[in-house]
Amino acid sequence: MSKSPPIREHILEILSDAGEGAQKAGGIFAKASAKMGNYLWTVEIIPAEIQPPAHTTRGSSGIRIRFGADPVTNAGDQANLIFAFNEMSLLARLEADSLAPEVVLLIDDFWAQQEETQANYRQVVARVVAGGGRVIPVPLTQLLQDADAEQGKNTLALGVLSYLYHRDLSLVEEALRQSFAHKETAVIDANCALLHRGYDWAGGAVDFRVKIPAKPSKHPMLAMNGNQALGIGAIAAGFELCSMYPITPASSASVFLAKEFEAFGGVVHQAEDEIAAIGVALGSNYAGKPALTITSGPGLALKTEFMGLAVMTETPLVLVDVQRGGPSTGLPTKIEQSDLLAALYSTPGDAPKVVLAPTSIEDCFEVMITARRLAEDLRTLVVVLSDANLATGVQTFKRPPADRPDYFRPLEIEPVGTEAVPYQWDPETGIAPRLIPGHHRIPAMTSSLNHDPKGLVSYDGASNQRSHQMRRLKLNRLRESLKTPPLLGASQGDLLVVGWGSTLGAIEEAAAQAQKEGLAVSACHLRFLNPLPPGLKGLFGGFRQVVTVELNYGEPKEPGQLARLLRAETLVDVQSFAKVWGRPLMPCELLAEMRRLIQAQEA
Amino acid sequence: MSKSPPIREHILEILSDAGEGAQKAGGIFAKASAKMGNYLWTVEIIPAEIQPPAHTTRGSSGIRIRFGADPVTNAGDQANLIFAFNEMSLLARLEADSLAPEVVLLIDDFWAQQEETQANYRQVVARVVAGGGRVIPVPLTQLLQDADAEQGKNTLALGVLSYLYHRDLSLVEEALRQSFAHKETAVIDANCALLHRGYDWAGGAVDFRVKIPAKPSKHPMLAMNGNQALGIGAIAAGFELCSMYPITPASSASVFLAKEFEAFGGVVHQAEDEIAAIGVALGSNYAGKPALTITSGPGLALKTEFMGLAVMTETPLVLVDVQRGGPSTGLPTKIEQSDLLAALYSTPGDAPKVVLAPTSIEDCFEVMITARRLAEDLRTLVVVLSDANLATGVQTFKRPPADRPDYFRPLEIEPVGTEAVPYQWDPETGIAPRLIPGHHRIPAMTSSLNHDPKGLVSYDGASNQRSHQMRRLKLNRLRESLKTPPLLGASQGDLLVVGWGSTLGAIEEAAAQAQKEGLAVSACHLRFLNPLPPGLKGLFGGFRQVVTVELNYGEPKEPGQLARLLRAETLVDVQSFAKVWGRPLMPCELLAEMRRLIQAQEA
Amino acid sequence: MDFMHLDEFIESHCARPQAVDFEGEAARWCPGCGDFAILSALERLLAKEAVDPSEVVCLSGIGCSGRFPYYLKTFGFHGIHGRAIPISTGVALANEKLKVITVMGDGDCFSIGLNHWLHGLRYNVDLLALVFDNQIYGLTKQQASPTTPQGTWTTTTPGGAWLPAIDPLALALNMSNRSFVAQTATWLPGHLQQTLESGWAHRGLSFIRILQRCPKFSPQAYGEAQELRERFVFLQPAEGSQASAEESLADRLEHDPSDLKAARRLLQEEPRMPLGLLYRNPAVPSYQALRLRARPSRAEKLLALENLLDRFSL
Amino acid sequence: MDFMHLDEFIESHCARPQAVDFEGEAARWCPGCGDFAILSALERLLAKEAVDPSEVVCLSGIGCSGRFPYYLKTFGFHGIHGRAIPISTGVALANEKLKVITVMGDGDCFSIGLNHWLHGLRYNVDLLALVFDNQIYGLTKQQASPTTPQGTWTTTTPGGAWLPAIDPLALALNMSNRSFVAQTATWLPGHLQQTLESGWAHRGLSFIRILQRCPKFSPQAYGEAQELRERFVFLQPAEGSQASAEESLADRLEHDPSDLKAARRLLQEEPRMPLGLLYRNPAVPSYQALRLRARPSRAEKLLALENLLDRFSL
Ligand SMILES: Cc1ncc(C[n+]2csc(CCOP(=O)(O)OP(=O)(O)O)c2C)c(N)n1
Ligand SMILES: Cc1ncc(C[n+]2csc(CCOP(=O)(O)OP(=O)(O)O)c2C)c(N)n1
Ligand code: SF4
Ligand code: SF4
Ligand SMILES: [Mg+2]
Ligand SMILES: [Mg+2]
Repeated sequence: MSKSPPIREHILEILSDAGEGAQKAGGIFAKASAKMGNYLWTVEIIPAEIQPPAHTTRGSSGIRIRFGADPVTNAGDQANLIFAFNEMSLLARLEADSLAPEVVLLIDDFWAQQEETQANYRQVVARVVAGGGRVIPVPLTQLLQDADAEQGKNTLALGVLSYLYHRDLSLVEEALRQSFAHKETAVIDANCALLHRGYDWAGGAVDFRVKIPAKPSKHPMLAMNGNQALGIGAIAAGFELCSMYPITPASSASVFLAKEFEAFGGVVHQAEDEIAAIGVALGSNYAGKPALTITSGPGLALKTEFMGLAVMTETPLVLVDVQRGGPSTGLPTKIEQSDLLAALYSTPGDAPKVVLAPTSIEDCFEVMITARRLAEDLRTLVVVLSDANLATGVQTFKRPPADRPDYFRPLEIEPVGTEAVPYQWDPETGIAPRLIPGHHRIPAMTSSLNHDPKGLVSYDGASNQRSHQMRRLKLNRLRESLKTPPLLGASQGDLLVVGWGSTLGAIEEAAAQAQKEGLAVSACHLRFLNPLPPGLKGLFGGFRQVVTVELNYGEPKEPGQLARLLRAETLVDVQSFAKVWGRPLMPCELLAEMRRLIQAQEA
Repeated sequence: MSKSPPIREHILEILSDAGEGAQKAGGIFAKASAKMGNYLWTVEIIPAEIQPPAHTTRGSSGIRIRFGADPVTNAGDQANLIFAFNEMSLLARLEADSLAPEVVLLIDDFWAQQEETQANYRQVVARVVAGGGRVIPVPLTQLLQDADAEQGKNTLALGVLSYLYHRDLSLVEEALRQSFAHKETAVIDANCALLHRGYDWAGGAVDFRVKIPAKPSKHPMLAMNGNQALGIGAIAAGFELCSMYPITPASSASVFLAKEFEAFGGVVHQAEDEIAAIGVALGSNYAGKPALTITSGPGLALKTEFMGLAVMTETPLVLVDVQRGGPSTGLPTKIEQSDLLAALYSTPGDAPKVVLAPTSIEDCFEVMITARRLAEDLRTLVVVLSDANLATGVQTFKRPPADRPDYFRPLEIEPVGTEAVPYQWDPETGIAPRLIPGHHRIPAMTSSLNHDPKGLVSYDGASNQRSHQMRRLKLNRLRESLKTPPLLGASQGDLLVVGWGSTLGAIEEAAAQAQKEGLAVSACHLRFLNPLPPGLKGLFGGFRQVVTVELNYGEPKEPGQLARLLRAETLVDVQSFAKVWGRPLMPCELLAEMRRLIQAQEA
Repeated sequence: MDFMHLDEFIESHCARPQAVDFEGEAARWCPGCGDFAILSALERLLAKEAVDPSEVVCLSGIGCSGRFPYYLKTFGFHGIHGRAIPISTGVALANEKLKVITVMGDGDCFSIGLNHWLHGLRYNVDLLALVFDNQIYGLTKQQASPTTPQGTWTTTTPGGAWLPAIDPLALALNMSNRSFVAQTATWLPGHLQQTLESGWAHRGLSFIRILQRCPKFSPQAYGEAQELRERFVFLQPAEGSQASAEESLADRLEHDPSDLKAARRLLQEEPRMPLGLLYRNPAVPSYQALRLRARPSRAEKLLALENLLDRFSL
Repeated sequence: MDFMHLDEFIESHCARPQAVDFEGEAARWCPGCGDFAILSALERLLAKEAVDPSEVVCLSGIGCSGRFPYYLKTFGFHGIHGRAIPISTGVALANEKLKVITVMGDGDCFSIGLNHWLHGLRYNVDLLALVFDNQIYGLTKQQASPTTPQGTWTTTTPGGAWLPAIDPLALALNMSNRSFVAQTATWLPGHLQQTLESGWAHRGLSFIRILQRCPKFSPQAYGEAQELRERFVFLQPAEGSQASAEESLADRLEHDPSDLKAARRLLQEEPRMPLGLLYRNPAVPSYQALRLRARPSRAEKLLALENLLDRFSL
């Protein structure tokens, strides 16, 4: 670890069995670090099972904390330092290739002494060492026993880490007390004692410390995960009903709303299934109360028919899909970006809709405001594609202003003449007046069948052609209003990488690094997936090669989902770097791919 | 009507109020004509409502019969001769632009004499005349009254038409007797009398006759509609369970099977909804009984989640989607080809599947045999995209042989070793052994979660990547086995039109006509939509312009669904002639478009 | 033939009104269809209650029954098959002032929509939920529905319907939290009207099964008038005064609609089909009453947002 | 860092067996989870019946309960949430010789899957259909299910569940054509085992609601052992001999499981939850018995095809 340039950030993972509190300790560590002025991104390492067996790879539970002196936009590369409570939790991460070769490993050496675990322990630790890592055994269980405590490995570890990283112990203790606030004083005090015990032990026993510079921000900062940001965004956007059915990883957003929404006059409705959930949201929007539905893959599939109804009846509707691994039940807790084509094309018939993807946790807040505006202005369905990476990642970002005109936007009651009919499409925009029961005095008919301007059924071919044209026109107009996405880097070069959604941070980081290395790489990122912004063909024209970066499945002749859209759109031979590894994109792997692609060009 | 070249075919429409039996009369006419040796395509003109008001455009019910000396592959252009029982039924077709300008119109002149209808009658008939048509008033109601009959306008009309078209009256009478077989003798005899009365009246009163050459075929011929052909195809393919929920225009296929299937040991299961319907079919296939599910647009939407399950679990499954107008409830009785992208991409996650589209009524039979084979050989989902045009159109085609090795294909019980596991993918083909409960002695686990070769859940990124790769590989291998579709016409030229599914006949007809006119137009047609056949890019390279012909919604910058696929696939600037007129493609409109496109190229 | 270019054709067709427009917006069901009677009854009800038609929303699924909203001069929403209850629930949650009428067919409600129906009864949203039960799939031309009597010929059961029909009343009464269950018939316009009126007056999900004649596809259903006495029984006390002409058509049975056990027992013991109010409990809170809260002012919301953000601030 | 190219990585990872493989295929639920008891009981049953495990298929939806098939050494199918019954129906229709066990959670079966469950009861396919009812969504971490008691804190009802729980037994008994309805509990292994045995022996859909302890998310459900007497009652005669240790835990009630009316009445009148067989009617034909026919030979089929084509020939 004797690098010459000063270390400006570190990636730390704390790993334990489920229930041992690694996540709690990590959360406290992160909070104290953020208070000290570090930027950060944390992400929970979630065991795959509800009750995974202890001391197994499947039970590996924990937290990754990437923190540094500069803004952190993603979970980063392989970990620099690991604190493992046992060797099996560690093994899981080793298998997932999450450790840097030169990782520093702190590990409870208790397992080295137990007969059943000894052999595994040695084998696993040996693998770390063989890779180039350094091991610092910590007598974690022993320290706990010495303290006559049953629980608290996590707090001990927190102490050790606080010493190692020069954390301000008073800030750590403050954060610990906050986090234990609902516990008895005796428990809190005992934990504080363990914190200090860990700190002191490290001070005496460990000769390794890292200093991460930190400078408190002048602007007030927030730290939250993407599902909380979605929830708060939905509140600020003025939604008043969230109609949902539980599903991982979407539910934590609605569960958050279930706690917070009533203070804003909002309701979370748990429906009997996902079909009913979207149906209720659609009905509510039709009758003038802004409503959304939140789901993930299998739930999205069930909403398909209603998605078509929203488009056909031109009912504003926001559907948030927190993407997970597919197809089918797939990998429920892991990230993928593989619902893109389903979002665009799942509905039988031609049903144009808006598809947006937030690009950061902060954007999870903003995107909800955009989504509601577009849904209501265009009278159509807006699909928001978040993902498990955003859902569970915690990021620090600037607190949004306390008031903005687009917060709590009131329902717009269009003034209409007495002769208004619900589908009197404006031939310039495709938009028709929105007649709302109880608000407009003109009873109007809304139909899932093809209908004429009056909303009455029409079986006439020309009318069908016309209504399709009008629904498409709205999207065409929106497209015209979009800006060509900016380039990170030069407008000409060897390689353009194009991403969408949650990978923004990792892509920008990799591209910036590649540029530093002198590679002629630029990056651009899409927030609008439908309609696509104009000007892409021109943008792509400046590059020898264009490659999308996506967390879905792609092959050379069968590229990833965005690449398919872009090929059809631009007729440029867009290829993809598209993988379904069930984890966020690491900047280093993309950087490696960039190098490889450019080398291949040269060859 | 005094054309010099001999008339080789005619398009006749008989139009009435619902319940007046135009379809029955037309069916008899068609049967007799086919017996005489004419090829034909008939299609019912279905009123949009269950009980449309009489004497309205909405009530227009009837039949179109295109018959001729040469094979007939589609419903053709505008009608040459109309027999209308009232002016409103006629008006509906006039509005739909279904009459040739020089049409010959036979119409019951009763309505010219009624006070309430007189004005309409004159107005509508005047429009026909103004367009260049010729009107022959028929005293249809009067003839009926003269015969002291209450019902039978249709049989009278049949008689008139038999005279006009030089039909063999004995064959017509025979077909009539067959069609009335379940009625009392008195009724049958009365109808025969009306037939002759009509014939005789025409002989005395009409100076207009058309001779369509006919020559009985040497090969035994069948006449049926596409849903019947699907049903018989499903039987011959060896399906034993059809699990369905009623929906137009799909149901007539399952209703057909409900009558015929038991004789083959088959069962039609009407499920509580479309979700259950596909679930039952999936379960049956899993346990070794070949099953299919049949539906249309809204039902397809509901099956989305199960489609993903079939792909993920690699359970063979055939889903037939008889496409109708969309989105949402749309135009339930009308044709569209707008479920293509939904068939490919509706499932969240990456879920590759086979998508096929029959290209003729005969092919509705063949496609079922292909579909079962592919589903079982590849252990995956096969979606068959038929449509309302095929479903309701009747065509004559050669009777298939009485026995073929691919009829009633038995369930394949793969011999496997005792160590076999259900997802031991062959790295060359992606195919794993299919272990079937009750047939194999190796209890195996099947899971909707990502799984390893044993079928056990795996949360490992590499395993997820691998299983995706294997599922895709199967399709890649299938693709390699497909042939590049043949070209109708030269391999170089100004324009290549690319179609898919039911429009084959109309496209070939238009292309042949264009070629006769000296236009450098070729046509090619796709039966496999996923995977696409290889070699398309090369094929397209020979043409100045490539345009898809599709019955879905397209615009210059937002081309039709197939065009999107082909653009992404070939990077050729494929445009589309894509319209949602709710009716089959007319060769003449495509021909006009071909002329227009080539003229535009020249300009 | 000089073929008109398609776009021209659209322009000309969409712009110009149809040359001859003789057709009114008259209801379009088969002659003798029971749906007409329901339409008249509901129109009378709306007239009597003198409600503002723009504060009434009538929603339906897909079926012959699904056409109902077009013929009512209120706001109408023709949705998708089986899902009228969820959409209606959203409407009712959106605006408590709206009167919501939900129209379903028997296939719509008891087959594809059964889950929403039973859970809807439990949520007890304030809806007037009507099932037009003709014991058949009408619009799709005669397939078996869950209420099709066993043995009936239908296109999907050419050998006769395989299974005994379900009893929707029994299921409804055995769902928790239901608050209103009634049955009436299209051939008893007075009774129909009264039953609709009680449903209308109730706050909560008023489930009314309307036995509906369908001369086209289930003419045999519910038997002929002379069989009425054998097959049906009026529950007493009926709401309001029973239309006297109908009064004599069937026997009467004492029944207290506030007694849930009695209602269930009745279904169990009584061989004839009951007509009237089986159960009503005005004390069950509607879902809106349970869930909806006063909407805070913008200023209050901004303050609450500040407080919420504070919890995430560093 | 020298980054391994992804494809290499796959190859190396997929090819090479995991370096250390210490984990068995032991069942993975929380300590004390009632699902273990069901697993043991079913394993004992399968052993006792000495069935060929390759002729048994266990299918499940998604939930903690959904993990069941992995732990049974039969064919297993872990399907999708709420849809275990349709898939099982297909399996049962495919091969009458298979024994089909369908495992569902309470959310799985009574919320998203309610339509399939009730219609499944009506089809009466030959399935052993088990609901592991822990009154909560387990796998997704504590949301309200239809059987969650009113007022219970859950993550989606932080103010307490809004609605009274449903009574699945009442709904099941009131669906037409049902043939077997029973209830048992995971803390009564003997009773559980006996109930599974009667379900196994029955030909038709044997619906067994298993009251299941979930110490993780609904520890309060079903009360403590000492409350058993107040809250539960054993139906008499139980199948076989009651496990004597359990016998004393609650009172017994005379009940004739062939009497549907009595079963319904019992639910209505008895405040305690019944444990045992509520209803069984072996005379109801299974759906397979109704629908499946002998499979004709290939020659017969070819002939039938000829005849069919003849009808369309010219
Ligand atoms: C999802 C879906 N499935 C199927 C259909 C086809 N469909 C339309 S109406 C109907 C059933 C009609 O029966 P019912 O609900 O009893 O209404 P009725 O026509 O008898 O009034 C069906 C199956 C559809 N439109 N949508
Ligand atoms: C279509 C769909 N919706 C939602 C989910 C998420 N989900 C998984 S299990 C479950 C409910 C689990 O509760 P329950 O059925 O009671 O089973 P338990 O875990 O308690 O055994 C839900 C909502 C899913 N996998 N699929
Ligand atoms: S089919 Fe039956 S329900 Fe439908 S309109 Fe005709 S009579 Fe009425
Ligand atoms: S959460 Fe409950 S049901 Fe799930 S495994 Fe744990 S104890 Fe069992
Ligand atoms: Mg009906
Ligand atoms: Mg549960």
